[in-house]
Amino acid sequence: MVDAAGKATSIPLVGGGEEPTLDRFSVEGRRASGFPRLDVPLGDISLPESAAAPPALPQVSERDLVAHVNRLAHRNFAVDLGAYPLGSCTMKYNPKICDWAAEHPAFSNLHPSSPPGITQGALEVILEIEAILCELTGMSRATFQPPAGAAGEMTGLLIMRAYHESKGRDPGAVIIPDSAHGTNPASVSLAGYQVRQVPSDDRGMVDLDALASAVDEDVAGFMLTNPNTLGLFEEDIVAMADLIHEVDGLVYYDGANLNAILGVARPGDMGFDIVHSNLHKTFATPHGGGGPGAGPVAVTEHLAPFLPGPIPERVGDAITWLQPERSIGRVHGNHGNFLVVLRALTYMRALGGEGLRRVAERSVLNARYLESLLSDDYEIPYPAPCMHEFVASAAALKRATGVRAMDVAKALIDYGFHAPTMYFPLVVEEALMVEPTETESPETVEALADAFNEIAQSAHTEPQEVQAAPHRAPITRTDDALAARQPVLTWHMAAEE
Amino acid sequence: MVDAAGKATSIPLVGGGEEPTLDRFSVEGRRASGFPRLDVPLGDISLPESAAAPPALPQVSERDLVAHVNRLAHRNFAVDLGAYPLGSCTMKYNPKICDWAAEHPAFSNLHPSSPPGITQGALEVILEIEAILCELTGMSRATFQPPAGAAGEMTGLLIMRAYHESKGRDPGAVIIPDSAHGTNPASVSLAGYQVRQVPSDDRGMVDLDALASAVDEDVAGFMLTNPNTLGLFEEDIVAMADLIHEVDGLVYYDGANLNAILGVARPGDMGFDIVHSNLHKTFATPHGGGGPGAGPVAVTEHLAPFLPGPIPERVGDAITWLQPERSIGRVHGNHGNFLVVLRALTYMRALGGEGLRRVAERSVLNARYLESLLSDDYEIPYPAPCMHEFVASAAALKRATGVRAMDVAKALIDYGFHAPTMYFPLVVEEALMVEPTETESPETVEALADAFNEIAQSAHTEPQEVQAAPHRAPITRTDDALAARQPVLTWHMAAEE
Amino acid sequence: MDFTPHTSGDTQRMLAHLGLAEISDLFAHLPDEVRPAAPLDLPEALSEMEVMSHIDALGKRNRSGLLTFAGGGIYDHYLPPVVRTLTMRPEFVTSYTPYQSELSQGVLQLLFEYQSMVASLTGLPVSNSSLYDGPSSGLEAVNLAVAHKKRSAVWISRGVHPHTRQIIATFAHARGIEVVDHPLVGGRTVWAPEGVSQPAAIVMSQPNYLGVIEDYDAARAVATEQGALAIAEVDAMTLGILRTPGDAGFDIAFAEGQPYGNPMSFGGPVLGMFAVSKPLMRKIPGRLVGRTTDTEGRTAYTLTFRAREQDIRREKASSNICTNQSLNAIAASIHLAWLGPAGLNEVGHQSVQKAHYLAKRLEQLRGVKMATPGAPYAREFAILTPADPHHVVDQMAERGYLAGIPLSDDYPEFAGGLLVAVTEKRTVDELDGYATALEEVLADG
Amino acid sequence: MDFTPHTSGDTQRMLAHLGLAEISDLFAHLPDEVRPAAPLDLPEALSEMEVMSHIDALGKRNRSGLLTFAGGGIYDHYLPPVVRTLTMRPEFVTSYTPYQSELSQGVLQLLFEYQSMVASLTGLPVSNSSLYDGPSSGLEAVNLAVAHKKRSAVWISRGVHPHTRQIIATFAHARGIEVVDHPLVGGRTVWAPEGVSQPAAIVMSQPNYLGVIEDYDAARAVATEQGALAIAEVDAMTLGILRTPGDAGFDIAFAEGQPYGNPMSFGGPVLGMFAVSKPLMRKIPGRLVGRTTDTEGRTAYTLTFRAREQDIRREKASSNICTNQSLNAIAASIHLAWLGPAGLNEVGHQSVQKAHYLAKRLEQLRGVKMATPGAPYAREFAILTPADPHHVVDQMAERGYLAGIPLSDDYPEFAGGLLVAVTEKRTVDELDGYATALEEVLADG
Ligand SMILES: Cc1ncc(COP(=O)(O)O)c(C=O)c1O
Ligand SMILES: Cc1ncc(COP(=O)(O)O)c(C=O)c1O
Repeated sequence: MVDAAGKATSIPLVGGGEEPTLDRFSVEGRRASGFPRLDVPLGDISLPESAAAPPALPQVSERDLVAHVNRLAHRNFAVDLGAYPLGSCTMKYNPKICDWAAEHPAFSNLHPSSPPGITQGALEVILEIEAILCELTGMSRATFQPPAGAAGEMTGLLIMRAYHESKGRDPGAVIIPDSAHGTNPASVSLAGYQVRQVPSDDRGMVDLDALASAVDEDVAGFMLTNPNTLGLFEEDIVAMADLIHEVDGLVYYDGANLNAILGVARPGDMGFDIVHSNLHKTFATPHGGGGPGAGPVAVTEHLAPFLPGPIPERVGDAITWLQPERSIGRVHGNHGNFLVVLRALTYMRALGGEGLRRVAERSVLNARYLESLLSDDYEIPYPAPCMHEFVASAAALKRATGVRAMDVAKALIDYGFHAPTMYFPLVVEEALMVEPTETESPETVEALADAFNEIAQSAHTEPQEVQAAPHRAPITRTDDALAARQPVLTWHMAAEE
Repeated sequence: MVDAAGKATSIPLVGGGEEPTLDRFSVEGRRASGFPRLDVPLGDISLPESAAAPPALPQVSERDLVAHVNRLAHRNFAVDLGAYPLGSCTMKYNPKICDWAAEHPAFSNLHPSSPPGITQGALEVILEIEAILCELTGMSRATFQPPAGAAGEMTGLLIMRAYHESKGRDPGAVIIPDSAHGTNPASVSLAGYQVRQVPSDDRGMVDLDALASAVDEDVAGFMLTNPNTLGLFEEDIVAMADLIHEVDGLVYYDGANLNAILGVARPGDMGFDIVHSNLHKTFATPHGGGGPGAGPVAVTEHLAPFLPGPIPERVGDAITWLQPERSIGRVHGNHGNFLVVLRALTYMRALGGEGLRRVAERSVLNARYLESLLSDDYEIPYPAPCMHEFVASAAALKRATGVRAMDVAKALIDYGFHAPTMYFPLVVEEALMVEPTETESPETVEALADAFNEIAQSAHTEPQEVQAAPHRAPITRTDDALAARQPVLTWHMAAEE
Repeated sequence: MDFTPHTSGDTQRMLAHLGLAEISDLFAHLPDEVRPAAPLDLPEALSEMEVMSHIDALGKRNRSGLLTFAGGGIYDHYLPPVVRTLTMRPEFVTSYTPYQSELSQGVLQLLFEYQSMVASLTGLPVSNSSLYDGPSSGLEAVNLAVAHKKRSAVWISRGVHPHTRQIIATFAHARGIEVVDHPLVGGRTVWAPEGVSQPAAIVMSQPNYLGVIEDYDAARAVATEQGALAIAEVDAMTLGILRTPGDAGFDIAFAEGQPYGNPMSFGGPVLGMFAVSKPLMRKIPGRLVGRTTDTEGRTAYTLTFRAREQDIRREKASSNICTNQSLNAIAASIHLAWLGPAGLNEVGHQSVQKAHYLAKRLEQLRGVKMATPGAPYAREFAILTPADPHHVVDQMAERGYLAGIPLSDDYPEFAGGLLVAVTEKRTVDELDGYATALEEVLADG
Repeated sequence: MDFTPHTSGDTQRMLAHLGLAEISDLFAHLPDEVRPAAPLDLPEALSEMEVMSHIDALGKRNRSGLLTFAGGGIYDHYLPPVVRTLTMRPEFVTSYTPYQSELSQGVLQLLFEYQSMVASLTGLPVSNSSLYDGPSSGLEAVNLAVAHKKRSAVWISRGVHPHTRQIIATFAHARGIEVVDHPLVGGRTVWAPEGVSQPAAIVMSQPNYLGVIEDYDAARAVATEQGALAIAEVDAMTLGILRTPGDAGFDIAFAEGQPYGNPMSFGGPVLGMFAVSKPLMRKIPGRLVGRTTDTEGRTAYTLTFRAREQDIRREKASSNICTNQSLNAIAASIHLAWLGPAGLNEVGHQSVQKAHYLAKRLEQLRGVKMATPGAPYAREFAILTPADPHHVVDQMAERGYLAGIPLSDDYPEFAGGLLVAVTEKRTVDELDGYATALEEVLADG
């Protein structure tokens, strides 16, 4: 039954063996939990639909559970262990003071259905961050219900639809650039719109002419991230927004890259009408191995009546929940990922206006510096200066050595760094998308550049080595085809094998 | 300056390189800390003895500090990662509920000089654990000032001295068995006593005849741990205590091994007069990489007046600090390691009387079981049934294969376990002192036995491999002679090299 | 505070290397129009001490520490410190979605274990590794059904959480989904299929929002009759004592997972649990972890069925989810492991016993009636009082109780309705205290 | 709760293997006399929820949250959450003393870094890796001096912490040490060498217990004249602004290390900092980490100078210390790294400024005088009021202030003496509030 009893062989610390799944530690009758004795008289209650037996959960001691989870922690990389230049993800260092805030019992133990009279502090948190976020983005009101960026996109698109319907229109298409993140087209079509894609030009920016010809009366809006996914600032943004506005379309800002322009430029000033922010990127919420995040959506004055509700409003001395006049309705079961929002507020208040601007400055400085240090093996496909991240191409390297972007990324692991994003955006061949973030020191940026360059060297001298990387991680590359072909998604399925 | 910038190469997770010391991350002008602006008018204060310059501490960002410390954590074994059968140390699993208690702000933010009127809860904690500890040990009052076992020993010996002096006597020697832990003789001589050592007999217990002949009028007392350091219960304990009491000596219980007899047998019933407990062993305080611990000393009724002070006493409805009548004085700067005491109380209350007895039962069961599973390569030098730990000898193995106790211990590391204690007690050749503790499952105990036995096998087939163990730890064996000969105790000394 | 490491020397050195004079030169290529005309009106930086004071002060403006009898998906169950301690390990907290499996075995394996436990709990073979929350999972379930069945109608019981129904309503229009509500009679759903379009799915809740235990088989029979998928919204913490939706033959189950491992958090971050039957395996939304091997044949975990996802399928993806609630799922699986079958069972059992004790006490109060008399319930129930439930909640808060959730907003037919949830945490004294306080509040009018 | 994993099946199986019938057979060989005659009178087991309620209830019996102006070695400085988070990593918390260097590089390196920073702070080249606390470190310093100089007398300033002096007194008798007190005049030590035995060491405190800054050079001169070691007890948090004892030529420095990284903790666990000059290197008590190499030439850390220790030297060891305060030292080094030179300097600077501001305010109150008028002080000072300081402390506590430490118990010459400490955490409003409250208390008599 138990095949790694007590041993730490599973952790790289000693050995690097495998860690069994928790069911392997299970012994009938063992348990970690304990509860007070029932202190009400035992009632004779027979429920319909009762279970025949308790669920087949593992039965483990607290001791084994703790060791298991800690050993698994030793098998995971994280920002708190080293640099994580994963493009588009803004894997910056998350100050621990924000953890403190998110664990504050005055907030974490609050039930979401508590009446506003007893949650004024929580409502104030939302108003306070709303004001900061609106000032930073140049918008006028915001909703904090969307729990992630993609949810923010859906929300924004529904606002767009409601806006047009309020005018008696029903345009059917939304334009996105070909460099857009996958959530953009997915959201557009799930919101019931046609995706109309415009190409990038040779600057790596939206082709203004192509955009102009894509715009017609059926266009509900345009969705863009700026800096775009190539890390370049869309210099024609004002003209583009004008084009859209001319057909009464709305311009949507995908805030995944807001980090680059904090305090420097504002989507509102560029002509955007709807802006989502990824608090889990720009505002230092750690990503939690995949979430939780928060994707608040801010809008201009004239779109505020369409926001999801309820939203907090100050009425006299008190704050209460109100439904915006023409609200699209609810998009989250409660008030969004509130503790994530609280974290972000803590971060914003710690940094202040000056500090937030420094985030942009130094994230761009680090990216620009890193880009400048890379050897010629990594082509930079577009000449414009990068913002907080850049995309390099390993196409030439591949042609010369057979070593692909994927191999470079995996080889970086052996140098102690997380891999960059690969093969995105789709417009660049053998793309390596690198975002050092502002919290890395110049020394780290230099070490990263050295690693990239040494890998390129190795690609020329010992390509097979690089193609087999990583060599020093807990495991080597996984057989993803096997995983999809013979799915083993639970330990039950594993047992059936 | 910085030689591992941002990289996680230093951690076994990826690579297994070295982690630079923190000074290597230092850059002039970098900092993690921030403070509010001074909010009193800036006074013109010139202090004598002012420093010419701020101290030469490292200047690092919070980001680098966090990654550095986390990477170092990945280079350390711990109970929370795997079994830690380190004899004499009782490395049991420490329930996380006790961490919760120790971090409770109502206690952790309390200043020790707060008047008793505002610290009644803290004083109650001490009275409550005192009652439990006295009941478990069969004593009548206790002091919680001693911050560790060794400090408890000193305290007990000073009580012994004060007791004799109160009777106008000044005997000069304390008897200890040859199997005693090093702190025992050290404490005895630092307390101004002569050490009189008595040998163990062929049962591995104190030789009763030898003890009888060692006892004379000059004997102030006798110091013993029971079960002794061989893990054997001293069966003649009552007779031994009588011998000492006949010369008005006092019998001191070194509580390092109390785990084995919780609720089963009591030092007080065995004839002991003074008992220290290691809360960091028996009562589930994690050892913190070397401390903090707590070594409360409990005594019989007639010794209570000599306890260090102040101690909490209930006076009417309130608890206050009082100095025992003939107190030996203060042995700690404040009230001892109070939060450790609070942890131990939490543990005791969670387990209750039944649970505490189960600790003894299962710690003995695990040790006895493990002992029974070891192959013949490990001789058990004494036949008596072991208690919570046992000492095996690798002497025969060494003779047969050249593989020593040390090698066996280091080889265990490659199996994912912590090494046992070696070469202690001194009375056993090539001693391996193994204490599985009660929190390990039978499966873990079996896996441990398998590991021991496989190592013995390997000793016969490939002794050099075993002698070079560990092979799978972050480092191999260290050159301890070099460390002592060319001391490098700080990074300043390293820089001078 | 400043969390960037750059000294002024660093900045100078880097700028010089780039041939730039000032930091603002980095942005020289930005058109003038996009720069803010006036300096932004943002607060000054604060030191940690000041931030903490500020957050503390905001916290004090919440009345925290009320004894919670509110539920509706978010419950005040006992959350052991060990769950938080383990979940908050920086390796989990500060890592991204585990795209690089070589560096993510910890998170991947924990999510695989989460999927396994959710499968056990729901009786369905396939679970994803979390969605945003319970209610929005309902939307994903409906989407899945609509796409799978290629029908646009869904039948939804009014016993389904009002927020779930609201979210579905928000999106239904844009997606062309027709929602048909089915009424509650005596607290239980009456499936009234006459004259409405054939549904892609029927959706019920077990127990339903009023706390009432519904009839799984009846709902399943309706679904079968209509050729529709059967979808159940389930209550996480009664999964230890009630029959599983899988056992009842349901195709999809979803739940608000908060009670496993997550504090109430003012409602977020929590997590959506989502499980499906084998035939729907490749249509499940969200991330999925699968077991495989590495090139050296070792067991390894990886994200799988990636082809369903937005980054690959783009506008053809059936869900746009990207960032999910991994850390909350990790917390859930650690808590579930701590509980074990016996613990989960005990939580359910004690909650039920205490709920029934309280309900009986309340029924004896003057003017208080059960909203659905005689209907079977587990650990949550609705009462009717003569007072406005919002008023009752406010007055009870003054006495230290978060009394429940007013029903009247969502169910106008229960004007004096209050939904009361009881967890194992509530002691008999607290239950008695609640009854006494309610009696006072009602007496005061 | 039960933290042993054994099921009854496990126990049966293991007992059967051992040829035993019942668990009590494990203890069959124990003599009857040692078994408790009656069942022990111990509390019943509690579940976690019940334990938490109990500890919470005890906690409520403390009046916590007072604004702390008490010091005397333990100070209420700002402790950033990052320090706690890092220190509490289970790899540090749940490991033993790092005897096995192969598995302990994390703890060993952190302690090496601690030693390095303590060396920087004290200006002395060699630090151990912690002792129990400040006061007991004083005893170790005296022991070291007595052994090193083979003289039995030590001269101790009355400005040394009273608890340090009390601990030395407790042990002095048993160890045959003769303690000679030296008086304070106007708050500063007067070394009055006439007619007393030549000391092994002179011991002073900087600043001393009354907060007064002493004259290092004068003390050092006396030590030199007497051929004695010079020992300084120093205040941790003013090390960033005051001259180091090493710079002043002292041989040994010790300090209460709590202000670095450790909450006040009701006085424990805290840590003793201890540093010595090069010639005393091999005589330092406590654990010492050294750098070396492993068999493959990699940098590695190990416990060194083990031959001094009790487990090897046994009755000849000069100290019996075994378990020390490693985790507290780790916290200290992480906090010191967070502070950096600028932060440590700022804490000292702000504390001094605020202390002087408060002292000036208090001096203006009717009846309040400085205890040592004109003497230079850093961030702690003594005032005299007409009232019993214990009464003042109690009354101030009613008003939300922990006003300080009454001096009268330890210094009868200051009957109305109150020792007041100010840290950077206190805001100007709190300082003004303190003054106002004290005025009220004194007016009420
Ligand atoms: C450019 C861009 N847009 C949108 C998203 C989606 O955000 P989320 O993952 O929070 O749903 C991402 C995140 O990966 C992104 O990089
Ligand atoms: C038998 C014995 N006695 C005494 C001690 C000393 O206890 P401490 O390390 O707490 O000072 C120990 C600890 O190693 C021990 O094992």
